Amino acid sequence: MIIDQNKINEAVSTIIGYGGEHILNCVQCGACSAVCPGVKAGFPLLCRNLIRALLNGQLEEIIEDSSSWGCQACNRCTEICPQGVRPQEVVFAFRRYQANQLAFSTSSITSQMNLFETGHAVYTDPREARKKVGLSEETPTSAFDDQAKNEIQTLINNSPMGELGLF
Amino acid sequence: MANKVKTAFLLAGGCAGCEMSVVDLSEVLVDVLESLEIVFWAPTVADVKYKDLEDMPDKSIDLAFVDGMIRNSENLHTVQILRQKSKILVAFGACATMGGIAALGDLHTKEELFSQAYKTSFSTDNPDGIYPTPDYMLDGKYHLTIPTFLDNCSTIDQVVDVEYYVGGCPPHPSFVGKLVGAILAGDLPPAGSWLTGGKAVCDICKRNPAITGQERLPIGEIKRTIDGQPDFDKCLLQQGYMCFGPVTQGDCGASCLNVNIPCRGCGGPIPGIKDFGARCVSTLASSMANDATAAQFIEKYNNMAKMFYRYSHTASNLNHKIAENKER
Amino acid sequence: MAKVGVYVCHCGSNIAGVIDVAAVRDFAETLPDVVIARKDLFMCSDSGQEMVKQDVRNGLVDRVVVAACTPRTHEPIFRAAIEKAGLNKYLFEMANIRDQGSWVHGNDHEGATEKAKKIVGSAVGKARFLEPLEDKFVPVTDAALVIGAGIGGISAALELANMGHKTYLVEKRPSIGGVMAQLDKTFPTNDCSACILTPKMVEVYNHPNIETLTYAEVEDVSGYIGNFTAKIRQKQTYVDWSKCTGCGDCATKCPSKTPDEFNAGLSDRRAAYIMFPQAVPKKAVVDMEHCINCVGREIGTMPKINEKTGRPILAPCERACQAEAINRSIAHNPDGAIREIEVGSIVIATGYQVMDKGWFKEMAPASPNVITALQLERIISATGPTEGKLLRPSDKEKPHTITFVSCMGSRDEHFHTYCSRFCCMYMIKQARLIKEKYPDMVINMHFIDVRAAGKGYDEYYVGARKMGINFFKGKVGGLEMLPEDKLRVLAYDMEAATNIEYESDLVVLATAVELPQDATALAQKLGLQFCGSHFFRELHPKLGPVETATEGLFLAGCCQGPKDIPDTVAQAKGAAAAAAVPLSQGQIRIEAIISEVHSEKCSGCGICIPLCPYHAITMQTYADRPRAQIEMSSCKGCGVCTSTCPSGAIVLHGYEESQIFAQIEALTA
Amino acid sequence: MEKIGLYLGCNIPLKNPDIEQSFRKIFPVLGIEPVDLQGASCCPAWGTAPSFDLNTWCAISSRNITIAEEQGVDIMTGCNSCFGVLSEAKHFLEDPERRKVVNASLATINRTFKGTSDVYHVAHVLHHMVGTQKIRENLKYSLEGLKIAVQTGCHALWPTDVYKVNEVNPFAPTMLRELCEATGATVPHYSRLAGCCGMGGMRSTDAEKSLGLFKEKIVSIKEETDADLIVTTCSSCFLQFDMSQPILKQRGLIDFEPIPTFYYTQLLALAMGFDPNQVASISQIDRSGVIKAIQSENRLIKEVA
Amino acid sequence: MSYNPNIVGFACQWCTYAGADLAGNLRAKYPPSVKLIKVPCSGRVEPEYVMEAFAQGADGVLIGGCHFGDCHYKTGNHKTSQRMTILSKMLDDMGFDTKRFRLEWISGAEGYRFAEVIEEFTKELQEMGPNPLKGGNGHGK
Ligand SMILES: Cc1cc2nc3c(=O)[nH]c(=O)nc-3n(C[C@H](O)[C@H](O)[C@H](O)COP(=O)(O)OP(=O)(O)OC[C@H]3O[C@@H](n4cnc5c(N)ncnc54)[C@H](O)[C@@H]3O)c2cc1C
Ligand SMILES: Cc1cc2nc3c(=O)[nH]c(=O)nc-3n(C[C@H](O)[C@H](O)[C@H](O)COP(=O)(O)OP(=O)(O)OC[C@H]3O[C@@H](n4cnc5c(N)ncnc54)[C@H](O)[C@@H]3O)c2cc1C
Ligand code: SF4
Ligand code: SF4
Ligand code: SF4
Ligand code: SF4
Ligand code: SF4
Ligand code: SF4
Ligand code: SF4
Ligand code: SF4
Repeated sequence: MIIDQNKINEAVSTIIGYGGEHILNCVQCGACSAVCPGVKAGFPLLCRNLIRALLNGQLEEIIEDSSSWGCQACNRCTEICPQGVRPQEVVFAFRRYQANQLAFSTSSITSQMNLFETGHAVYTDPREARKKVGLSEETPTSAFDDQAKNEIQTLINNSPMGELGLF
Repeated sequence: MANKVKTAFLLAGGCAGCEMSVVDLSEVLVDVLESLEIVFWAPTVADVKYKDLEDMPDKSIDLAFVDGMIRNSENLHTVQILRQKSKILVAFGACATMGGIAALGDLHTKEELFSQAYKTSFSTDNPDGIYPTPDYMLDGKYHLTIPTFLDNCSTIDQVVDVEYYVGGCPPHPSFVGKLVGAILAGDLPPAGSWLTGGKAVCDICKRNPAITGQERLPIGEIKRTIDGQPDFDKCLLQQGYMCFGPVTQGDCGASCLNVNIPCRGCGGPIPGIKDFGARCVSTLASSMANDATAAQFIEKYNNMAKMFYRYSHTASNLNHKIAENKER
Repeated sequence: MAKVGVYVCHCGSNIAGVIDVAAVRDFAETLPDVVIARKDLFMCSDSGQEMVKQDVRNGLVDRVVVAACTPRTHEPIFRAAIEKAGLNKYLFEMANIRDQGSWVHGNDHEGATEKAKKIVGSAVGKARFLEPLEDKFVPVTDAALVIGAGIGGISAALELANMGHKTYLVEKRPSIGGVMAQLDKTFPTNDCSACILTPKMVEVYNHPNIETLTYAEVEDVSGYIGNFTAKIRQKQTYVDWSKCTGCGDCATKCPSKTPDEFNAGLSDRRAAYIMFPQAVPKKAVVDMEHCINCVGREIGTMPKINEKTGRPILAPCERACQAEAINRSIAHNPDGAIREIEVGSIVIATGYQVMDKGWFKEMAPASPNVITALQLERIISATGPTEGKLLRPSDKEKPHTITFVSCMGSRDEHFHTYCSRFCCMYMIKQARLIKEKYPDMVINMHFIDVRAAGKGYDEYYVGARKMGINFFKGKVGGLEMLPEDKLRVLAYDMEAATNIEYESDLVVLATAVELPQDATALAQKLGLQFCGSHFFRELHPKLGPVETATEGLFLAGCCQGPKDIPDTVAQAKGAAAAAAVPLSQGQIRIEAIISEVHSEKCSGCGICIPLCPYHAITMQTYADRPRAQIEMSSCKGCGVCTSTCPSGAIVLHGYEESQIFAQIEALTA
Repeated sequence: MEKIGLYLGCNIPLKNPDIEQSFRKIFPVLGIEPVDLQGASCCPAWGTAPSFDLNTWCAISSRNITIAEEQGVDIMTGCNSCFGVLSEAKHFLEDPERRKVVNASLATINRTFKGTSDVYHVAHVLHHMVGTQKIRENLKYSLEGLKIAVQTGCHALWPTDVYKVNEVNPFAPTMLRELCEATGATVPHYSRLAGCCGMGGMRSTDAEKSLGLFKEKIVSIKEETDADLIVTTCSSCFLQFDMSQPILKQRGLIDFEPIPTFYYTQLLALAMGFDPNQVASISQIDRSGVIKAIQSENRLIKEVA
Repeated sequence: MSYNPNIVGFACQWCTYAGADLAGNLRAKYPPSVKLIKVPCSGRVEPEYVMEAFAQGADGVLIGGCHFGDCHYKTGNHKTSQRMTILSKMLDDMGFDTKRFRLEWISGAEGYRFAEVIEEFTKELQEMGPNPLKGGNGHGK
């Protein structure tokens, strides 16, 4: 690996730009990785390792790695980190970078579409099940509320997400 | 008594409160009246013309009191004449010595003051926006004048020499008696002195922690009097109310503190202190616990100049220069 | 009227190469009160100084201004010169036209010359208003107070006493010794803590120059360097120490139990107790907070009489004491007694505490088998609750796997951001001691990094690796409680970039070093400050490591910051040497550049009192009125009070208002 | 009766309306009136807007919160993810700069986020506002003798600095244990109590890894507690426990029968005597045995019945 | 307008004054605008001095002290900061351009920084032009 300060700077500023504000606080103690369920499950680039790679300027080299999508956003890392890095925010910043470079699995497009169309990330027609348990068939949520759906679509259309061309 | 002290009172650009204070002497005044001969008291008591004063022989008045500041051409003129006619001239009260409340007008331009007074104030009805005209020819033959509003205020000693200064808004009446006594006894303090006990309000304030045996601590939180009733027994400054007692001559008997109101500095600075506002800044700011308190102070009291120079704006050399410069 | 002499220096070409020295001299001549203006190639040379001295001796000048380099280096030289010539040394002022003139304006000869004139004008302006001043001297009390009797306080006290100074050693606990007395063996040499400490404790206690006051606390300190008065509260022991033989019988009989601080809460002690077997002094105390007043024996009441035997019914402690040192009929004052001592300097050596495991929520604090390193120290100590056998708390069984966790509460923004400095080393020590005794025990040590910076320390650490102790780089993230009081360690291996999980029988936490709660109260009494890490602040981290901002107060040991025994002892001896300086001088010089209150001008507002960083200002009564007064030996001459006094009652000699206004006037002329 | 905005999320109203029904049944009895947040959308889930753009996330979350603000009520979520996402968004919006930007986008749909409604979890409402005493008083059946393993779930625990309500020790949570104990059941400790179940982003990204993690957890429960049932207050955890145990079993990765799993309010509704067809009817694992055992004659508590 | 501004500086003897000396040792160049008055501590500077300097026509006033935490007298510079913040606000309310007034923490090791500060301040004052209050005695007597 060749260390190139320009690449490091770019990686750091990219992450900070996407919300991983405190990445430079990291002293690489590894506490976050010791408690991270993602690391335990076998995702190689989360918490401390991800930060290490980024601080080495490997932003592009790791763009295809799916680890960040295995993050549970459980924030064990945030709670434990002795330096206030908030590693989860770094992981999500990297994820956002990936997403904005369209480097994410196609399977996750479905939930984006669902969100846009129904306001729900997961959508299955609930009417029958609801009736069975004695509830009104239609939920009081956006799924059955055109005004609400409109609002969600307005918000998404006018956001950087809308520019990704998914919808 | 053979030698009566020939005394004059002149109200310059003030509110006449100082003269009310003289009247407040009541019985005491009656006592000294024996030894006083009042040769001039205008415009509050006698209706006189400029000529009346101009015609008096030079140095014929033993003791002249001027209250009020120099605000217009008439103030300037009469004070200058009175100076010629008097042996001893006393700047009497906050306005005469330091500019007083009205001098805060110098923080604004003349135009701002006029517009507020003659156009925009709530009670004004002046649709044509007419300002007073100092010089007017009526019917082409009557030349009417009123005094001209000067560019900025002055204290008495900024326009003529002054022998003695008395602070207060209004001053404590006892000074009149004391001065007359001193003249009669030929025991006058050196010219240029303030007539004062020379100690701060704190010295006579019953709340002074040094007197009540408490420890003075840095001020932690800044309060304004609208933030609730201050504790009656404790030092106001200590409670966070910006009391100017430490910086102000205490010849007033701590009157304000006695009614739970913080000292605002009408007595003027303790002799030897050059600039009231600057010293206030030093004393109050240094007494605050930290920068956060200072920031809170600035936030709560929005105009520092009007706050610290409530009575002494004109006496501040820098202020006075700024005011002059502004109209230039 | 002042007669000012101005002397402008060429400084070879240093000044003259840029500034027109002759023009500056000519200008100086035109200034008010200037009677002579001369120039010379090197003013600080003998001949230059001689020129000034001659003018002074001849009565030509009585104020001297030298326009040359910076007063920070040369003012003392010229002051000494005029003093030799018979002029008060404070009638001197320097104009800095080299360091702040020619050297920085080399490219602007004219500008530099004009600026030099202004600076000379400013110096002359000030000189005209200079007044003669006298340095003062005050005698000192030849005695020292050492607060805290851990290894730091003990070392400092011995040093002072051996130099011949009377020394009071005050310790709040019943015995001296501090944390070191709780330790088993000590790195880097592994000598037994008790074996090296106990002789020192005895030496201190028996030293003819040392008076040891244990179970005592400093109540108040007043005064200043050379002349402090300390009020010491001798806490109530409820035992007559002149009679107590230290047999410990009372403790054996006393039924009331409470966690034993000396064993870090791992065992119980009694309400009547001796702190530890090697305690010095070896005396019992009754801890009234935990005494249950057996058989209704309240302190200060007469005993009930046994109807059958006709004898008084005594509490077990009294009954046990053959020496009759415990007598509960006496009405002891629960506040103890106050004693006043006079000393010239004070060494503070009040040490530290370690954090409790309860702070670390992720570390299964509820498990009995999670302990602090200090607790482990007691477990492996021969005088500890298990008599030195390594048994885990839950079941008193020997553990098979032990885990050491570093940096608990240190290097962590939730608690303390600093490194506690000696935990890496003591963990390695503990691991080594255990490994030596139980070679087949599995020892896993987890570090962010090993900090072993000291003489012989890294070798000690590397040696531990060679012994087969496992080291992992990476901070432990948490512990999970397993059945049978085992623990699952959630750790990380940095080198392998992978997480680690394993089961452990005993987990040792290296919890952070911090000041005990009562340090804040002590700081207030003494006027000590805290540094950002909340240890006592030294005067300067490098050049004044044992001094404090208050003259006469010195720091030693962990109260100033985490440090191991070698560093504590080194610092303690340094502090003792520094504390001895005023004592051996017999008197201290008070520089004349200090503030003074003109009480006739003071209004007694008290505004100045809280401002002084040295508490030098107090209220006194003059003719019935409160008026401020500055204690000259405490004032350092900062002028904060002077600049604030609303009555203009305070002057700072050497920086008086008239002098500064004259400077402003000259600079804006 | 105290009103609280019932924030449903996605899984509960669409996949497990029986959980929704259990809320609607129990809360009024316990003195809390859940009001609907009409038009509320997805929180939005971690894998959606939060993974693309921070401000869009905050905008969608705060839109949901404004619905509660308009009604002057606080928010109660049944799903941990919703609780986490909404709480974090609210935390981000404490930054005045961000609030300005987000309110600018909300302005396009005529909304303003004010920050006046707090976000709570169903468990918080039950533990802090209702209290275990009141729960005990309203039981019809006592669950004495039943052994429950509890699963609090990640997003109700960390990060403690953004949540309105926290466990005394988030690494050793006790709220759900105490809620379960209120029904009379016993709730033994197990070592992986605070461990992650593996649902969420991990499951959609790599189901095998997720199952591996889940297996550790379920084995710890089985071996260390041998529980009769598992109770959770997270709808995502519920899905993982209910859906993945049968998979593990089928693949021979565990050798015990899947342990029936309930959302806490389902269990409580059952103990309070509500109709299982309404409050606990949708699951992969067959729960009928346990349900019958819970609502059996001999468990009837006299005073209430 | 190009002119040579006159800056009256008050410098604490431990930090800024030493920093200015160091600038000399380093031969750092800066314009000869500033003339320092040495004070023991920036806490010795009275607001009066600042106002007096301006009233007398100084184009700029600089107060230099130690960085927070470095004060030789522990807290003197905190008092300076409190006073001068409020003074600055007051000057502003008086209608005086407070850009002419600077409070800087410059340590004894910051020789180059001292030079930079003077360079920058001088430039700024050059752009602002001379103190408009220069000359005149302040009243019409
Ligand atoms: C687990 C552990 C193992 C260690 N092992 C080693 C080792 O092997 N080698 C090594 O070099 N270092 C070791 N250390 C470090 C060692 O303990 C310290 O360096 C040393 O104890 C510091 O001594 P001290 O005198 O500064 O403080 P302390 O030992 O804390 O002594 C301070 C004394 O002051 C007293 N005191 C406190 N406040 C007051 C008050 N207000 N009035 C009167 N008295 C007061 C206390 O009661 C105490 O007796 C270890 C530390 C720990 C925690
Ligand atoms: C690159 C570097 C950076 C550093 N930075 C820092 C830092 O930022 N902070 C810090 O705290 N420390 C720092 N240090 C450490 C610091 O230099 C030392 O702690 C300090 O200099 C030690 O001082 P000393 O008096 O013991 O030894 P020295 O500075 O070595 O002084 C010993 C003197 O004795 C003289 N001498 C030697 N032998 C004889 C003899 N036989 N007869 C007569 N005279 C003799 C030598 O000529 C020398 O003048 C740094 C060190 C280095 C190398
Ligand atoms: S938030 Fe993500 S990165 Fe952090 S511990 Fe949880 S799974 Fe790991
Ligand atoms: S816990 Fe914090 S400091 Fe340590 S490696 Fe993780 S992010 Fe870095
Ligand atoms: S500050 Fe005001 S209230 Fe306090 S003692 Fe002085 S005059 Fe009285
Ligand atoms: S029994 Fe008496 S002599 Fe023995 S230790 Fe106790 S008090 Fe001292
Ligand atoms: S009375 Fe004596 S024996 Fe009883 S608890 Fe108290 S100290 Fe112990
Ligand atoms: S000494 Fe070692 S264990 Fe202690 S805080 Fe420092 S690095 Fe951590
Ligand atoms: S501030 Fe001045 S007037 Fe007030 S007590 Fe102190 S010395 Fe006296
Ligand atoms: S000059 Fe400074 S040290 Fe001396 S009394 Fe005043 S504030 Fe205290």
